[in-house]
Amino acid sequence: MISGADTAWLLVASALVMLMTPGLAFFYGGMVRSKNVLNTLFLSFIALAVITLEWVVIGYSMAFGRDIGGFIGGLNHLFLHGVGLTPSPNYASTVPVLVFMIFQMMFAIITPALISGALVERMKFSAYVWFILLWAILVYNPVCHWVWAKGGWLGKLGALDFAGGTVVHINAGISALIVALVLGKRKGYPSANFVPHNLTLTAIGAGLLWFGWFGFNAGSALGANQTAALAFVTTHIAAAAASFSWLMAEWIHVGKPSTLGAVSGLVAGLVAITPAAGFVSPIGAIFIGLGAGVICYISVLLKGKFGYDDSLDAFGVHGVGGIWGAIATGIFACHNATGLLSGNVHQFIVQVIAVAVSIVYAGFMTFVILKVIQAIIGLRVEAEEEVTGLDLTSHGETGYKLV
Amino acid sequence: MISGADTAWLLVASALVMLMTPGLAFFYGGMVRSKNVLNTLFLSFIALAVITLEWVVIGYSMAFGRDIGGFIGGLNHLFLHGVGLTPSPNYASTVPVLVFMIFQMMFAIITPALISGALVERMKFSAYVWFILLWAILVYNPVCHWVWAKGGWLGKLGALDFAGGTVVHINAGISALIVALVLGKRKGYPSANFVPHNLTLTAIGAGLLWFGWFGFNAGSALGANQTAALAFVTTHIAAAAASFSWLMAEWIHVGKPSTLGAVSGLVAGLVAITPAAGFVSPIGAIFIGLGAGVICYISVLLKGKFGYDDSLDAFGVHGVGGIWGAIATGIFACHNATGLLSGNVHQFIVQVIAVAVSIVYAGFMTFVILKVIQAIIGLRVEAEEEVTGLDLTSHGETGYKLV
Amino acid sequence: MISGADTAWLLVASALVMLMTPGLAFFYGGMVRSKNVLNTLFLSFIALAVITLEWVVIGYSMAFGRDIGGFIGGLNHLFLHGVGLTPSPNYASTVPVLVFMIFQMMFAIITPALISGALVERMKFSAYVWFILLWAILVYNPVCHWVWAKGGWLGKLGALDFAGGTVVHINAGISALIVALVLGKRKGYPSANFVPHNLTLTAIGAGLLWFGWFGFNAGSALGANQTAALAFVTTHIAAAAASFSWLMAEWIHVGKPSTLGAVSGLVAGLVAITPAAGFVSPIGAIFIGLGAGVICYISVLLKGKFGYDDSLDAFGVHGVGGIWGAIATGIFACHNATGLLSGNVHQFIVQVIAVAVSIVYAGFMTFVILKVIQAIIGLRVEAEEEVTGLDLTSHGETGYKLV
Amino acid sequence: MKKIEAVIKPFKLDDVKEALVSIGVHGMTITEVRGFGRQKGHTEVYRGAEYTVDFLPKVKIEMVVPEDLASKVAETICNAAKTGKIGDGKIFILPVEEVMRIRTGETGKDAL
Amino acid sequence: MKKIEAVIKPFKLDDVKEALVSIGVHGMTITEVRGFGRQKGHTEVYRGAEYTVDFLPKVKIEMVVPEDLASKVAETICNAAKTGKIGDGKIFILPVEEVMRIRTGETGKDAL
Amino acid sequence: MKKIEAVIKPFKLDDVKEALVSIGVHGMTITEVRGFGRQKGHTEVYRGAEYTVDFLPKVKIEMVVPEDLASKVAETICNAAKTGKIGDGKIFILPVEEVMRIRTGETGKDAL
Ligand SMILES: Nc1ncnc2c1ncn2[C@@H]1O[C@H](COP(=O)(O)OP(=O)(O)O)[C@@H](O)[C@H]1O
Ligand SMILES: Nc1ncnc2c1ncn2[C@@H]1O[C@H](COP(=O)(O)OP(=O)(O)O)[C@@H](O)[C@H]1O
Ligand SMILES: Nc1ncnc2c1ncn2[C@@H]1O[C@H](COP(=O)(O)OP(=O)(O)O)[C@@H](O)[C@H]1O
Repeated sequence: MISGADTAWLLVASALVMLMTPGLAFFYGGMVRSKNVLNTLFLSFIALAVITLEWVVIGYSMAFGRDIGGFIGGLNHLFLHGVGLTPSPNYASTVPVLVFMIFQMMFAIITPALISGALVERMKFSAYVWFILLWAILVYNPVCHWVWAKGGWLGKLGALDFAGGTVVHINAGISALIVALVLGKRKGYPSANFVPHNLTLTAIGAGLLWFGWFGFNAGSALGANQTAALAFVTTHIAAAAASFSWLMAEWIHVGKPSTLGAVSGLVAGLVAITPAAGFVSPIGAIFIGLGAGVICYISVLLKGKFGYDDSLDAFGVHGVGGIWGAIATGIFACHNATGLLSGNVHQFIVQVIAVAVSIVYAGFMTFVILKVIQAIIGLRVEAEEEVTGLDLTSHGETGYKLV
Repeated sequence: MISGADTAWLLVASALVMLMTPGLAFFYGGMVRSKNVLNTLFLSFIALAVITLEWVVIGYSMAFGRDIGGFIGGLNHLFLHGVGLTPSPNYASTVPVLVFMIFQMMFAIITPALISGALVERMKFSAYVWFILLWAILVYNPVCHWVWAKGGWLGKLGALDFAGGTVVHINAGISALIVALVLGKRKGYPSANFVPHNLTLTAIGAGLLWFGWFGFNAGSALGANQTAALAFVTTHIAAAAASFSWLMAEWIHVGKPSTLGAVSGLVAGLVAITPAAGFVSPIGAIFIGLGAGVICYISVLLKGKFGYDDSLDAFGVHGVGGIWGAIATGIFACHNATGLLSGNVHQFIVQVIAVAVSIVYAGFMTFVILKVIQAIIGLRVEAEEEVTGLDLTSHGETGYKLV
Repeated sequence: MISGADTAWLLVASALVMLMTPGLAFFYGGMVRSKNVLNTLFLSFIALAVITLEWVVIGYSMAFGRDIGGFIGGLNHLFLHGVGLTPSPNYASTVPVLVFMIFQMMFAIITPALISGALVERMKFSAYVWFILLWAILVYNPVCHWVWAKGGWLGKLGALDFAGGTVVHINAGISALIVALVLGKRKGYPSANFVPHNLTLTAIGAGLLWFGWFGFNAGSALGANQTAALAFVTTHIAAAAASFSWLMAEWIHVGKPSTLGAVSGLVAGLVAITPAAGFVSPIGAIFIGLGAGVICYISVLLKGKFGYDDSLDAFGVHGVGGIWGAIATGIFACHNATGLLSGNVHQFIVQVIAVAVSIVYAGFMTFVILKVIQAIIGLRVEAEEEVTGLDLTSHGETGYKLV
Repeated sequence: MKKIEAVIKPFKLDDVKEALVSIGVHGMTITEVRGFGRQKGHTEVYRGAEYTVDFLPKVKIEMVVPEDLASKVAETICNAAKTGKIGDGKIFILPVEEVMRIRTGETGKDAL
Repeated sequence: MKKIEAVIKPFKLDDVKEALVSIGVHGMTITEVRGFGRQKGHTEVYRGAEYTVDFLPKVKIEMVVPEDLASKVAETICNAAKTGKIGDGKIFILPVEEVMRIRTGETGKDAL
Repeated sequence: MKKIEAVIKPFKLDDVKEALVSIGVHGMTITEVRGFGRQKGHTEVYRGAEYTVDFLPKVKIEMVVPEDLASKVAETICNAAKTGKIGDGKIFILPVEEVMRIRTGETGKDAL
């Protein structure tokens, strides 16, 4: 039966998650050089356009259609066939299945957009569009099915992923690393000054991300219930804790806490709590958050050592934070599940397996997709375009004319 | 009886629609030259102040008071007399009538603000304030009554307008065209460089508009029910489809897709789906969206041909998009109504009538209001003020001091 | 029993109130000089990190733990001990107590952040962090207990404070004044040009504040009920009325209405309606709003006369607006309470007492806290750092690199 | 060779540029500057407090031209930039000793 | 006539302007510039990575004055802009051959 | 003493600065400018309408150097800023009559 309260909550949650993609656009957009700000925003906005259509046409069906051997959904929901105003027998039994469909769609949209952080300032726009489309079909939809669909093999194995640590963040983070490696560094990196051009824009993005993440995590309870309440609380606490610990790490390491550190930390915390949100206690959330801030800060530093150019740390924050979160879920779970601390070693191992599987799968598929696109239309813009900036050369516009 | 779920949903929806007016401010504000950015923001913010008071004093009563001959509401709700905490017998039977009142108020606020896109960078501030006040009283309130009030003649005729294609967008769009014509072009237009000064601000506005539009359309179901779910889904899909088709049109026409195109397209899609949101299927929404992107792109191009200065395309997007949406509702309706594709020719004709009526009425009344204001206090700022910029000359402030 | 609707509404409201703190960051951030924009944003963002943890560890318990003599909560909820998924016997009986906890947390966060408006552009970051932590513990938690906790002495006295006029705004506003006095003026103030560097950022903040305030006030009904509906409506109306009256005052006084005036006025209205929201009628809200706009405009002007440097008028708007609101509640109350206009003189007197008490208490404690911090680590940055700007000297970053 | 520096009102830039191109000037460099002079500044008001801005936005045009063109260029700018109202700006002529085109290393007139 | 160019610390601008006005300078043009010199730049840190900024914000003041005022102007700027700390800036004096007021076409001293 | 003014492509600034430092230039002042010349501007398109931008972003470097260093400095800039493509920019050499260091009041070569 349809519950008005659950419907209201899930509609709100869907709207909140939608807002995260523009939020991400601003978060990323502020961190690039001003000559690339619009292109960077565009990479998120185009995901809204393209993945929405992809999800309607085939994505929802691949992810949540009739299960085929645990690996993929059937084509019975192509073009949303049979996705209507009554609840689904399998998912979110108290809301019209269209609500479940649109809530899930928002996750499918933001995930490829997250990857864009690794490839900004140099990737060809057309190549990017093809990339996210193919990636959605070949990476997101299957992994989403494995973990969340009725019959998906990782879900059946018992992997816990409350709101997308594996499906969203590890998937996107690992793919981001591969993209950064395949694309190569930006011209001049790291010797030139690759510094954020507008941290107020980044802060706006961070504010909207935090706000939207309540929909992401607490919405994943699929109802206005106790689990939603718990997920909401743990989400908030982890964000705060990670912001705090990132700042402390920074304060100790470079002697000053920074605004970029504060917002980077809170995003790291939100990433890490995602798989755990409905499974852990508020105190567990503190530990997960504190860990996320420090771990992601270190992983971002290591980038310098290894020398790849994950431009905005999509891997450093989403990949590493997602892995920490997925494993931490196996440690701290205590609500509707148990983890290592409650003596459930098995859960911990399952979590590690799920992490490993998605790293291998997403990494490999991303590599293949990129190589195909590279062969057909190429991946990078011309060197001169990169110097001039992608806003002007790829889109014929400029971000600011302030005087 | 009051439903908590419906109340919660409509309060959220009202907040979302409120946010659209600031969102519009940013969307428009980024597109003008930096010397006029604050004035442009102000034109939306002042609508929040002025129309809120107008609606409390007289607007709600004119729109939703006791019907007088199908044309206007009586004065029985002046100063919200009798608008209290129990449900209305006529509207939104599951929430306090105050909730219905405030939800409707948000529509009354944003509609005149939409018009401001046509008149920025040259209209006298005081003239604008009088204009929106008179326009609200003489155009918005009556047309709102005709379409949505119990007893309104267009509603009785059977015109479908789910969330304001006619009442909001055609009304505002046509009026915008008239204002652009009466005011005349900006000094130097089109030879000088009238280009957006800060597209990141425009993108922030677009993000908030999309987000708020969920409240606008899905809130118009007046409850957290299946129709809300449908409207939510069609709204999102149409936005994405229109963003996509605008970009494709642009890519073909000028060779490059642009960020401004992406956000313009999504707004066009949101406009077009507005009258249709709760009446069409997700697949219908795709067609409406794809159509909106292309049609509005072409209409925006045509402006150049005709030579009027609808500065930010309030007519090109809201007028034309609204007309397309209203007619498309007559084509694609299939939920709680039927359209051309379901064999209902009559509905199609009614839609065309409603469009025509509101074009004629809004256009004529806007012209009259403008002429009266022009005669009494004048419409345009001095030429020198226009050159210096309205921020400084009308408001004594400047948008940015970044160095 | 847990109500899904109330839970949904309070989760949304909590998210909305969370968003207010970033909103405040942008509101304030746009008003400082560009060399201090990040530091100013940071002062709000760090409150999210630090006070969240403080509230989990001890704040919630101090505020809402077992009452000790009307003055403070016991330590029975340290580390959220016993704060779980069932409703509390004392508060918000229809939602999990965790929801009540997180909703209240958001208030605890934004309150110290409000104070930052008085101290920007010169306070040492570390001193500020210690300040808000100690202030939360020694000022916010007790006063919150007095007014809102079961057994709190001001609540028992009958003081009305619907959503935090006393607890939040007067508390913060008075403390802001003391901080401004103790810190002293910014170097060069008022002779140099202390003008807002980016009013579009301030407008973004204002838009988000208005939006979030619906959660703040209507959420304080603690359910999706009639009182929430009323509070929502009065909140919106007061904001509009105050924006309007501030602009009129300005138009008369300096000859031009300004965008900064519009957004300052709306915030003043939101502040003033906060204690009254669920107690007054929409018409009462108009009076409260109109009053707030004029009163706060005057109080902001007076700052110039007295010569203290309340940089962004945290006292002028939140202190004075809060006092006006608390007293106005004693005048206009008519829903679930009565005020002067309904013949209840006693209520009026109680309101005055509550105001006086919180002024004295918050003022004194703030002074003590500051003196202690001053003695140990100092309050102000070096003069040279102030000249260079705090972004660079305190955080090693800069807000904008636009060319 | 001479260097001509002109400070003009920003909205006159396009007119001046076109006038210069039409008399055969092939290159110039412009800078956003702020000017102080007989033209009064303006007042801004924030929350009732007045702030005086003495410096007004102007555009500076710099160009190096052959000796013989200098006075013609000055005249052309003067005509194109004139509004007749205070604050129209100034033109300065300075001596230049050498010119070089970076791309080719050419010097003297050829480098212009 | 001479052109005086001074590069100073931005926060000294108001003092310098006032000092100049008080000795009878009626006009000047200023530009936001960035300077490199003996004064060390600063370091910014983003996500733990350090970036060195060698160029510091400065303000350039340009003004053309009659021959006889030149050294007094230089002195005045020097006094008003001095903090005694490294990075205070420089003053350069250049020859000017002609001056013109756009509004009136006046030339020479009258144009200043 | 001579003043060298060079207009270069912005992304060449770091190279030029380093080259100058390596030949012993201790100070310079740079300005963001926009240049018009043989290099074509670009076109921007907003909602299908084309706008031509004639002025391209450039960086102007100004520095005063002792007489004898002038031509070496010009050469160094020329080498470091050259890409060989149109729009590389220009170098101008102007006479300077006096130099003063604000901090100390020193004049002449010592002030550089
Ligand atoms: N002596 C000067 N040296 C350099 N620039 C000057 C000088 N006098 C004026 N200017 C510049 O010319 C602009 C216009 O000068 P102003 O005295 O206001 O009007 P007018 O050009 O009509 O005499 C000023 O804003 C300033 O930028
Ligand atoms: N040779 C030069 N030519 C042009 N500008 C210079 C030169 N030397 C220094 N400057 C400018 O003067 C500023 C201050 O110079 P610096 O060497 O840092 O300190 P000081 O003026 O105390 O010697 C520099 O930032 C730069 O803008
Ligand atoms: N006569 C001139 N006076 C001043 N600046 C000039 C002049 N000619 C060119 N410039 C500057 O040099 C830049 C490059 O010149 P351009 O003619 O485009 O290419 P090139 O340097 O290869 O000849 C221009 O953008 C402009 O800033």
